[in-house]
Amino acid sequence: MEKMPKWADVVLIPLISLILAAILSTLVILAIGENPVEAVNLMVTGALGSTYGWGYTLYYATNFMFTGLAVAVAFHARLFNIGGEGQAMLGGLGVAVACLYIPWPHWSIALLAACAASMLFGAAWAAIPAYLQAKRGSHIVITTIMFNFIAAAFLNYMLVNVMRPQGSQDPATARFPEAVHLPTFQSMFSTAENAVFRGAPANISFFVALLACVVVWALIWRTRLGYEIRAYGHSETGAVYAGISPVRITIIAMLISGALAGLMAINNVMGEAERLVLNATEGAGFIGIAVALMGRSHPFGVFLAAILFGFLYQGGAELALWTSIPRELIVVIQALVILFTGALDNMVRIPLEKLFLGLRKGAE
Amino acid sequence: EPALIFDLGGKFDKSFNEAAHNGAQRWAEQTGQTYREIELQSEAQREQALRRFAEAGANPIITMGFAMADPLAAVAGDYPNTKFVAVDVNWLDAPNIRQVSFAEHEGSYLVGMMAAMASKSGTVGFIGGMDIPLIRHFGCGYAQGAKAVNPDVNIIANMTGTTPAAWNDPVKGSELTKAQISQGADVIYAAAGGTGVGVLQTAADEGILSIGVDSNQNHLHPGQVLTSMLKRVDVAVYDAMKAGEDVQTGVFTMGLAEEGVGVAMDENNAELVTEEMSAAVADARSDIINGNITVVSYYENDSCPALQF
Amino acid sequence: MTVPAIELKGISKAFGPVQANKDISISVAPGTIHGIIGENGAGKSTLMSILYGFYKADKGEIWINGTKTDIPDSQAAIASGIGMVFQHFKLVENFTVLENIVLGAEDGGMLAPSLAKARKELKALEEEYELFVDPDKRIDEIGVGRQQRVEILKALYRKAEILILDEPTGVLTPSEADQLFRILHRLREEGKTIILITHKLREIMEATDTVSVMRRGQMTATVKTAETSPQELAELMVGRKVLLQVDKVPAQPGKPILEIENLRVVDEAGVERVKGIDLTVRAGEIVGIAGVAGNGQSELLEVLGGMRPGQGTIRLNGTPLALSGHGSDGQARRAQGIAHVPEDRQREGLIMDFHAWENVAFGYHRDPAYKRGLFMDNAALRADTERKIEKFDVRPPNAWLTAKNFSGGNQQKIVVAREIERNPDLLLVGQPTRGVDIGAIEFIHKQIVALRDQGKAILLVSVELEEIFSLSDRIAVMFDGHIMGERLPHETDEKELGLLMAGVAGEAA
Amino acid sequence: MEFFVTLVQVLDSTIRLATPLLLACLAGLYSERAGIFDIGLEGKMLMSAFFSAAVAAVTGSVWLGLMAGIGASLILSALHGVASITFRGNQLISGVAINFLASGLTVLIAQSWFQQGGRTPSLFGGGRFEPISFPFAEALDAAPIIGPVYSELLSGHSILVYVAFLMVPLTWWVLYRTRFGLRLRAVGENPAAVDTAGVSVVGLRFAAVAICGVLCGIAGAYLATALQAGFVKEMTAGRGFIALAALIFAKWRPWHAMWACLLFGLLQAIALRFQNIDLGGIIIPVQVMDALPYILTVVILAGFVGKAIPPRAGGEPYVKER
Ligand SMILES: Nc1ncnc2c1ncn2[C@@H]1O[C@H](COP(=O)(O)OP(=O)(O)OP(=O)(O)O)[C@@H](O)[C@H]1O
Ligand SMILES: Nc1ncnc2c1ncn2[C@@H]1O[C@H](COP(=O)(O)OP(=O)(O)OP(=O)(O)O)[C@@H](O)[C@H]1O
Ligand SMILES: [Mg+2]
Ligand SMILES: [Mg+2]
Repeated sequence: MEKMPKWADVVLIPLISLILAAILSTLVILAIGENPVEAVNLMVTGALGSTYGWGYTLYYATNFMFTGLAVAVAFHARLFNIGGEGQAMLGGLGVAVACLYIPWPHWSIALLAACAASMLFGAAWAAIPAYLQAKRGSHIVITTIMFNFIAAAFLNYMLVNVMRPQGSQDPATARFPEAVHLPTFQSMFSTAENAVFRGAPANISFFVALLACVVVWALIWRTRLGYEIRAYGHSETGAVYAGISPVRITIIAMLISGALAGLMAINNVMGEAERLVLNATEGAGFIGIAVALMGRSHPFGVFLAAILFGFLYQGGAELALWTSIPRELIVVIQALVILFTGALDNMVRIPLEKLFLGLRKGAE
Repeated sequence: EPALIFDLGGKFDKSFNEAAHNGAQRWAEQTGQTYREIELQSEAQREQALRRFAEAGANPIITMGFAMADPLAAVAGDYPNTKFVAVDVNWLDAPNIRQVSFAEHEGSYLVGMMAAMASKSGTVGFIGGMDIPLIRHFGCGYAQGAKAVNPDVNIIANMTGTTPAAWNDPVKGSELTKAQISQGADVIYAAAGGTGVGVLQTAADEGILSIGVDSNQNHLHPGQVLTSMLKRVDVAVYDAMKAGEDVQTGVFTMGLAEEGVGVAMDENNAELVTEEMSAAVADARSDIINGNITVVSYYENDSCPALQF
Repeated sequence: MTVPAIELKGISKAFGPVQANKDISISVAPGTIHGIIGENGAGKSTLMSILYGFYKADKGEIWINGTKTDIPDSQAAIASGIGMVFQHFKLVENFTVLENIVLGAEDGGMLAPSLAKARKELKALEEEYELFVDPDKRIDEIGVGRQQRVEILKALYRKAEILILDEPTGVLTPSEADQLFRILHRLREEGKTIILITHKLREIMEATDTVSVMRRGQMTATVKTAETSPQELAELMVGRKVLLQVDKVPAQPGKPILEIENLRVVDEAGVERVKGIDLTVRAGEIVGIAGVAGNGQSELLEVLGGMRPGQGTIRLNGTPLALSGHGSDGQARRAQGIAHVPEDRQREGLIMDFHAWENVAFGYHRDPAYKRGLFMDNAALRADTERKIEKFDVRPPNAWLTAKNFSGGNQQKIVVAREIERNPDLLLVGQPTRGVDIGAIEFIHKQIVALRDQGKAILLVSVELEEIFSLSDRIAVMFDGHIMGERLPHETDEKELGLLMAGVAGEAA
Repeated sequence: MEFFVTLVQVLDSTIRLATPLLLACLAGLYSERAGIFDIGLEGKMLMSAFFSAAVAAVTGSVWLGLMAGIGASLILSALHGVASITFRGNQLISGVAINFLASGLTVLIAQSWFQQGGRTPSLFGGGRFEPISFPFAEALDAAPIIGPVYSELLSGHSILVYVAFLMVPLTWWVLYRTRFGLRLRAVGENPAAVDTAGVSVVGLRFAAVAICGVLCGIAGAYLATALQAGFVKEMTAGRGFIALAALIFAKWRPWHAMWACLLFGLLQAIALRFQNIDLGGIIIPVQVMDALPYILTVVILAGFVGKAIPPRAGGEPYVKER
């Protein structure tokens, strides 16, 4: 007998947690002497009130979908991949290499190549922590954190000493050639008389992210590998009994995770910046953790949570544009969302379970 | 109404962005008018902020930092009636952009001279923030200046780090300072944003001289900051705001001649600067302006004649 | 009449939707040994844990020596003179015996004086009750039998007047168990009150003064031991007449299926668990391995089942099997024709959060029958599950229920169904009826015997001697990684096996 | 001789850099020994760094600042405790949330309090911890070997440095010689054993988490009021994570923790001191030196500590009833 209906678990609990986070965020806004109603208003119209706003919201959401999926896949194998940030940085390097050094005839082929390169680089960056966890038992949380730092130094070296065009003062690669520029929503959806998504960075990568959601869903819930990943995640001894190699699953799950994190680079590097700059990931790897937690590691949940965080980012940007609220407010709101949907989950769950149990007893 | 876009470091970085903030504040106070501003938090916002301000009718729109060049190039054409001012950019080709760049190496050259003259040990230090070409550019000018005064001078140059955290790690700045002091440095030039706060603090604590950057930082530790390499971003911003929609576009280099860079002399460092120093600096300044001295820019071929990074 | 040492009135306790104890009342006279029996999951441990303050009752009162006592935590229970030896020991593995004993009963903030005092008292207690353990050994260095002594010493050190023992003999050899009962009798003579939980009817009959029977969270009867019989107790436990013996025809062993030669197993910690054993299992026979838990039986099964590497030779149908590296994992074993009902269904045999139908594929998920293109053929899998559920009478017959929502017996039926229906050449069975009620035991035993009768080889590991006797056609006894001897069930008895289990070698096997 | 002077200076720098790591590492040690994993060390340090600097700046008293820092860190500890002990939430997630919270709140509060862009005003005078000079430090300075070691390496640090290093034997003593220590270690290994022995698991774990908060508080205050003269945003710069790595490296033992932190401090000191090392033609770029502590952490985790076995009940909430 389940303690409570599935819909309550999947919908009600995250919703209540979100409301609690929202209430606290309101208090924070009040405490710094701003008007929460106005702030929310600005955020909503700014992020969702126009195709332009949506263009930004979806752009951020695309990043978070990739990193969220990355964390989620690892979660299914009970691995906590904090290294999404570093893996995404390396993914960016992969995209840059693919786009700069090969003259692609058309963006579509370039996109495929960039996808492959970014996934390869991201996966490679996850491979060492994965191997160490699987073979030597080195705690993956620590090694992936270390690899984030190492990735930053490595990228810095590459940009400052290797890939920076001669004479440029910017620690960034050259612009990618025109041929590999990805179609943006603006170019995809605008008509002659009606320009939509004008100037917004959302691009075709969004659909790659959607595809990734579907693929990850199929992988996790429909394939034998996904079955093994989930089985291992639920019980290591069980996996050993079933002949599922913990070493193999640990490494494969982390490679997939790293590849997904790396894939984010097609959005921010290839789709938006069209060159590789330092710190291109801007913490999206960490947001991925929150997104995966909120989405309960389910691709659809990740999709929704990514949109939520995209909204927070774009709404937050609008706040910064038109008010004097510091940008760190958004960090606080994120923290509250993670806290309530993740760590304090039981605070909502336990009373709810009691409630449902009571209701059922009453009905009997 | 003008608008001001700060770079990722934030408007209170105690140097570059803060100078812009000061210039804008000065304009606002003097004219009683207001301006819009935003502190960027992500790369994608660069273009976003430009467009949003342009569409809201802000004019001119002033941007800070070389990283705005790319987005400016993409956006400026869409808003031909809006004037843009790009600080630290000089290579764009657009009719409605005023590009202002500074000859930081020239200013650094002068403070380098002062450092070498003030140094008793014959060793001077340079502490940069994140290891990027711009900071090497500062260090390179500094080294040339020091060498000009004392060809045997020993120059120790360190960078704080390789990630953006390097701009905000005063603890590391402090340790680097101590390390340089123990290697003999008795004058240290900090071009490291928030990290520089730690450098100046430790230099003061340890009783050696430091040199500030961008804004006039002499007042932070009166009597212990030898001087500051001024980069008059505040002036650039102030002037642009003052000119308003009629701001002149084109490429402007603000070097010593234009008073765009210079050394800070005020009551806080009056006792530290000898007459000999002032004279030498003044001579060098005019020599640079009239071309008798050429300070090599690090950008020219990504290397420095006086310093190995 | 004397005041009862313990009186429980109307105790109820629910774990979420599970009602573990329902309105239970019981009274225990001082200076007696009171037995509690009941099927697995009947709620015995829960009830005693409530008395010990480990769980809090939803309803009900506890009276100790005639006073109503509130026991919100174990601290209070200890203060009331109650000590408990849990079914699963509560010891800190990497602490010494001495540290475990003083933990929570220290005097003062400094450790040294407490330890010194405990060392002295321990010596006295050891001598008084013949409970010898080395106080400076770490728990993970001593055997389970010793660990239990530590638990008893812990209670005595805390001056327990009421001692609860939850299934204490599961981990003991018969002679160790006899010694335990001698100690319990001594304690009773000193006026201490003892509650003994067990499901072994023999122990109840030998050791207790009164006995209470629990079924499905309720107390069904309390009787004087002298006035009842095992048969009656069994009926009270299950609620119907039960057969205590399995019906089976004599085995007709055929050719050797499994041949083990000089098998050695070293565990992760570098300890040799199996020390060179030889064993043969033939077609159409059940070989039972008896032994006290922790003597290498588990490791033996795990090597055969592909869960850990070993050294030596294993042949299946004459073909040598890899013992490490490629071809030695669980998948390979299944392909080689070995099925495996593992000892711990919750940690190994099932994924508790998977649906029943997902669990039916567990270990066989790479079977081409469950594959369609790139994906798993979930429809085929579910159809297969429905079939197995029906054939093995899994209740409730719902393939969508997650494993954790089935009762223990039905969980075990899912595992057994999955493994037996594979029609393997060799079936490995570990503790097939641990935590399973008598009804399900009967059913599972029948299935195992039926497989034997189809001419398959079966290797059974069980710590329940009764089960070994009723199923096996041949019995091997393991002690300390060795096979001490092989016996035929009708030519031996519990006593002889008990000696072998304790490491006392009989005449050559 | 010059080598010796350099060595003393590098070691001196090592001590300063190791101090915040050591405090945070010991903080983590208490928490994790009690079975509560804590990746929120970083956030707690940051919170304390801010509040200690803010209060020191406002009151001019560094001691009040220290108290405030410890208080702020304790509040985050309490949050971690409520999430992971009371509500048995995921300890890693709680830690992640706390890091985000601290990173956002410090700047937010600093900005609305001081309007200096997420910075506190600079501290001076009584608002800072001053270095303590040992007796005769000046006089002995000239003596060979002993002189520099005594007067530069040992003397002349702020009181918090000495506190940090004294915490090592103290922690050892508490852990292995007191009743509290026995129980603390037990609750991280097998909380059920502690529970059935009549000791409150929740109480013990909260106590451990609180000690962790106090030590993180001191660590943060050290950064902002002893090493530095004020708070700037993100000034902990990942030290909480390095401390965590040191803790694993030390296999959760106090003396080893000290050596691990000193090693990391040394690595950082070397990286600061020697950038762009020229090894006979091959120049090791500064980025490598910069990343060296992290690379070495991984190497150490991979090769030398072998399997670092954490406290057995670590990371798992104590759940009696499913
Ligand atoms: N939107 C969601 N957010 C979070 N978790 C979800 C969501 N939808 C499903 N889940 C969880 O994911 C698991 C599998 O869900 P999914 O719908 O993929 O499979 P199913 O319902 O078991 O089978 P099928 O897909 O064949 O209907 C379930 O345990 C469910 O709790
Ligand atoms: N901590 C717990 N949380 C949830 N359910 C529990 C818990 N402990 C026991 N139960 C459930 O309560 C019921 C009674 O369990 P209990 O352990 O008291 O049985 P028992 O009679 O001791 O059985 P056994 O012979 O297996 O020891 C079972 O259904 C069990 O699954
Ligand atoms: Mg479904
Ligand atoms: Mg029990």
